[in-house]
Amino acid sequence: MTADAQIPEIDLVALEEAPDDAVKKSLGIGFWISVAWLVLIVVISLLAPVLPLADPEKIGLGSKFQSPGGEGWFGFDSNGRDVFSRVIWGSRVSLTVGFIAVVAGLLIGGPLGMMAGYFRGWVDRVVSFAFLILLSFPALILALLIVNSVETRSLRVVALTLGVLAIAPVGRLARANTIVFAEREFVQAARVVGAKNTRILTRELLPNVLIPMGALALLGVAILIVAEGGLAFLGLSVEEGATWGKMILEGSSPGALKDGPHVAMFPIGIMFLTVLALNYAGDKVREFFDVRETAF
Amino acid sequence: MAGTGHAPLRDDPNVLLAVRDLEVEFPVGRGAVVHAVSGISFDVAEGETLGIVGESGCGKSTVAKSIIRLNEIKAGSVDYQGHDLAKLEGEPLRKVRPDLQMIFQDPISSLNPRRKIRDVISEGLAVWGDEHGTWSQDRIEELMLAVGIDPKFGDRRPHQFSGGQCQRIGIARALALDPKVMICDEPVSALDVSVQAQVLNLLEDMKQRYGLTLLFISHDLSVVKNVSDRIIVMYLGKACEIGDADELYENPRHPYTRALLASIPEPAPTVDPSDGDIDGELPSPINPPKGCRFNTRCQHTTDICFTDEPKMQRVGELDHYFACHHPVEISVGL
Amino acid sequence: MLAVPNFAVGVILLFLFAVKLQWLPSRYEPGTTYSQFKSLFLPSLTLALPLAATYQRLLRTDLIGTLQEDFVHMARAKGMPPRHIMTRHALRPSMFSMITVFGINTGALLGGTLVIEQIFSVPGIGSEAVKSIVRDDFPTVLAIVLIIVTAFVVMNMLVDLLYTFLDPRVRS
Amino acid sequence: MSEPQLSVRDLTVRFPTTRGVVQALNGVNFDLEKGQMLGIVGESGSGKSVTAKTLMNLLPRTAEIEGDVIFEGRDVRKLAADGTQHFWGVEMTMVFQDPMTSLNPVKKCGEQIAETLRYHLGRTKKEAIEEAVDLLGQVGLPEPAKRVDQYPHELSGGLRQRVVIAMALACQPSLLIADEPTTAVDVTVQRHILNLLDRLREERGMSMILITHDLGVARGRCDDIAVMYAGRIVERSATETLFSDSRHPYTDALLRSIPRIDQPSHTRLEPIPGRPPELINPPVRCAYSPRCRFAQPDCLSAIPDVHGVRGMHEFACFHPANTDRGREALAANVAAGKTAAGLPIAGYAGGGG
Repeated sequence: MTADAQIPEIDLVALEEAPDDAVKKSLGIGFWISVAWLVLIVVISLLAPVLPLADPEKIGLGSKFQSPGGEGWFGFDSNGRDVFSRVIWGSRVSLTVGFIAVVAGLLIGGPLGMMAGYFRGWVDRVVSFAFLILLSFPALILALLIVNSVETRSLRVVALTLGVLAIAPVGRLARANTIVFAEREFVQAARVVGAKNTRILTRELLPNVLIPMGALALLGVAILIVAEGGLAFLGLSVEEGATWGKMILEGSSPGALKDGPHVAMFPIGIMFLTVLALNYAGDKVREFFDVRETAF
Repeated sequence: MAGTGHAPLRDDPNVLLAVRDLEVEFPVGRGAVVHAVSGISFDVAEGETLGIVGESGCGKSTVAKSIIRLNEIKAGSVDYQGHDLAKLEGEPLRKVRPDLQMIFQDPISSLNPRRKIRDVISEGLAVWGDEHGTWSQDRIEELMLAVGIDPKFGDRRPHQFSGGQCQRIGIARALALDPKVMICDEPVSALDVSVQAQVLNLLEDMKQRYGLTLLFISHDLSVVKNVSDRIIVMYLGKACEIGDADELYENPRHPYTRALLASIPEPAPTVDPSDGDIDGELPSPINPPKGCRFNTRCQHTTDICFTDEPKMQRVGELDHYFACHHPVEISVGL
Repeated sequence: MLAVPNFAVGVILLFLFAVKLQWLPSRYEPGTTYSQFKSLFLPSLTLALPLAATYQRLLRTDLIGTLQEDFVHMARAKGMPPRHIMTRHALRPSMFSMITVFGINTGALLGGTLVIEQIFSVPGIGSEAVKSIVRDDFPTVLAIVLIIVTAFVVMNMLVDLLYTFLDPRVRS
Repeated sequence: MSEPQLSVRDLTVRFPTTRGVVQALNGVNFDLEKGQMLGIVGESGSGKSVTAKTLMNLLPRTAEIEGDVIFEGRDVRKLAADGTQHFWGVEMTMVFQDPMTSLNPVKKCGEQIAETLRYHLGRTKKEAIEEAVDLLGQVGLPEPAKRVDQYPHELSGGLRQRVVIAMALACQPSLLIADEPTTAVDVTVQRHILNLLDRLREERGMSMILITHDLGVARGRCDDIAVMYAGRIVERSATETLFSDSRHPYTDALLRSIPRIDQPSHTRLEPIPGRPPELINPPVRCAYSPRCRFAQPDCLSAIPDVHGVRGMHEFACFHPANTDRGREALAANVAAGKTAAGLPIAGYAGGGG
């Protein structure tokens, strides 16, 4: 009997009925609202130079702590600067810092973590130990030490400093996910057909690890936007220009809160919505692809 | 059951793969090691199907994975066409790999969920394409047809197929490299009974069609008997009985083989149901018993079973070997 | 609650209770134990609220997982009442993530909270760290880091002890 | 004939999902006499576990249940709706598949048995532990006094399953449902567990439902066997009748497709083509018809009712195997080279009798 005669045709018919798995899950309306908000924020901050906005640094556009109204949608701060314009220009800094830091963390931590998780042995011990040291050092103090040691705190310095902080958590997650998938039989199958390690890492493992990493990246941007705020509160964020953190700091002295609470509340509100959207979208992406959560 | 010794090794030019004194250990922390496989010797002739049967923890999967070097081998040799697979490393090992392919237990986990099945099947060809000559999509279609998957579904991903279909895809992937030896590690244990026979028949067909030599691992005694020419019964890292499939099930000599055959829900007619009354638990493979490894559960033990490891001995002139100091005597056949 | 950075919580609480309602002081007031307590109340609350949300979420996630375990079905099949299953069966095996994060957070909190101390002008170890970094007082920075790392390590050791108490599998 | 102990009528269970409604059970009917052992055999997705969970009130709240379950004159679904205590676990109880996960890992074995006794029977802690020791002895656990203080991870799979059984039996139930109790253990342990269940059932006059995918397991132990396929019982009869004179083509094909230990090696198997059907929005036809060698046009347009002798040998098929109708259907299909559902059947020899 030849193998062809064995093909049960019905098998193929049954297969056509198999529904596409993708319809089974949906990301939900909340996810799309989050994405819409993020897109809005990103587009506005990108377009800030061409939008008809007041000069964010110009002093005395309005009176001190002037309330929100027709002249300035978000009111004016203690120096009479336009809060609306400053929030938008501030978003450029905050988002850029968050984004660059996460990308730096992903580019360095991701490959290191994957290699540690795939090769195990001494590679794993060295990399994991390095991550452990990075993690056990108090994060903000580390950031402060780096930031404080440079001449000027440019946007690049602050972003890369926060990027250093992102390496260890990103790397640990990459390692944990790689271990989960490296134990699956399809990796053994690839070895059996003679695939080399680089091929297994890039073709077999990377597509699987990429999705939880992407979800983490969204959460990471949120965490790092907050971290920039923390640095700002300690007076150590980017020197030039407005950031959300600096604005909240300026508006949060008891005096400012008393006379012009809007100065702090608008950036807090915008930051809150953005961080919330990033968190929510990240969670949904992770849920959607059903990846095991790892606690670290 | 300590089955050591080279008695079951055949001096036959058709022998394709010969495993000698294979030992595999896994560290489990604090200096302890699991003695997963402790000195097993057997061979497989070209075109033969060798079944390895035993309960969980007996080391049958470890043997399979050691042969294709998915495990580290502690000692022993695996001769394949002049190579000692146990000693090969790096590029020379990779070069032999296409000859020895494997089908895995879990059909879902053995396929990468993020890749199209066309890419899964062609993985080996993509790796070796240049050295084995070029390959075309026709080859993939041919393979898919051979295992009964419509080529028009090549762009789907594994989760869109059933377990049985995934196992067919796994078989197609293994066949793509024209292997000599196919190692099947519990290939049907994750499948529904109604689909199991499809895959077993497919394996038989592929064996005929592509001239394969099969190593078939399973815990299911009926399944192993159905596909195998020769069978090894393993217990706690050792072989206790090796022989021609029909002969071994007809005249089991080792008390453990008899216990297994008596324990299946519809016991083999060749054994006494009371043979299945072995008690106690499987001893720890970290501290396996001295002497015969079956001595903690055997009904026939004497002093020698606790001191000396039994050697493999042959039953007359038959293709039937066992390692026991007190084999069950059978009047017929000798 | 999770999405709110703790300095934002701090600013909002400061605005509400210190500036608007004036129930509590807006900056640290040394003096009597009572005034210290009053001035530390808001910073403590600021730190506690996001943590409470974190712990609630961790416990919830793990509980959902545990409630799908076979042994919970088994307990239901034995006819155990839901409250008993929740408190006696599901709760304990669901606490591990929460305890892990609790250890990390508490260790970090013991080492001072730079930003919150800044907002409420609390003269704590965190403010001291910031000051000494800015004035390049390296020995002080080193001492503070040592204290923080010690607190961190000690808390995590305590958490490990708690694990062995909660899960017999860790003991052997 | 007296009233059966358990009577299940037209039991239907649906699970709404985002992909559509899963028709998990579609009109399940069976009776169980007191002291009897009924085997429910089926593949994954056939509805055997859903049946057990429905009886035990373990389905998620989203499940839509219809039909009647009467146990010793009481309406079980009403008991569930009323939040009745001391029924499940006392009169009707269940053992799950995996002994590794069905014990709480952080509680001692003794405590887990004792809590049942304390809650249902009001025993003191001391009495309950003593009884637990006694129960562990009855299920053949060596050194029971020591085991009550051990945690589940300190026991092997076989011993754990005995602890689970002891736990289920603590309150002297009159019906035990065992859902694949031996699937996760080795054959030598399986034999011990099945012997144990047999012995306990006889000693206590208990009824039992044994759910398994393994026809062999059911054959050696059950008085009656019900074969499930796609949410229905397609055949039910006394055990030996089922094996010697099956009616439903699925049962027939299943028996032929399984390798047997008494066949010589390399015996060609007769596989069932295709695969089990989707349960989402199933079409109105015999669910087995696409894979069936007997399928006729009528199989594709209606769901067959139950035929045969009520309570003796029932089967849901228009063209049953080993009957004239079945032989005619098969002969017609062989002549045409394919079935009414388009399944090619050239060269098939079996099933007609």
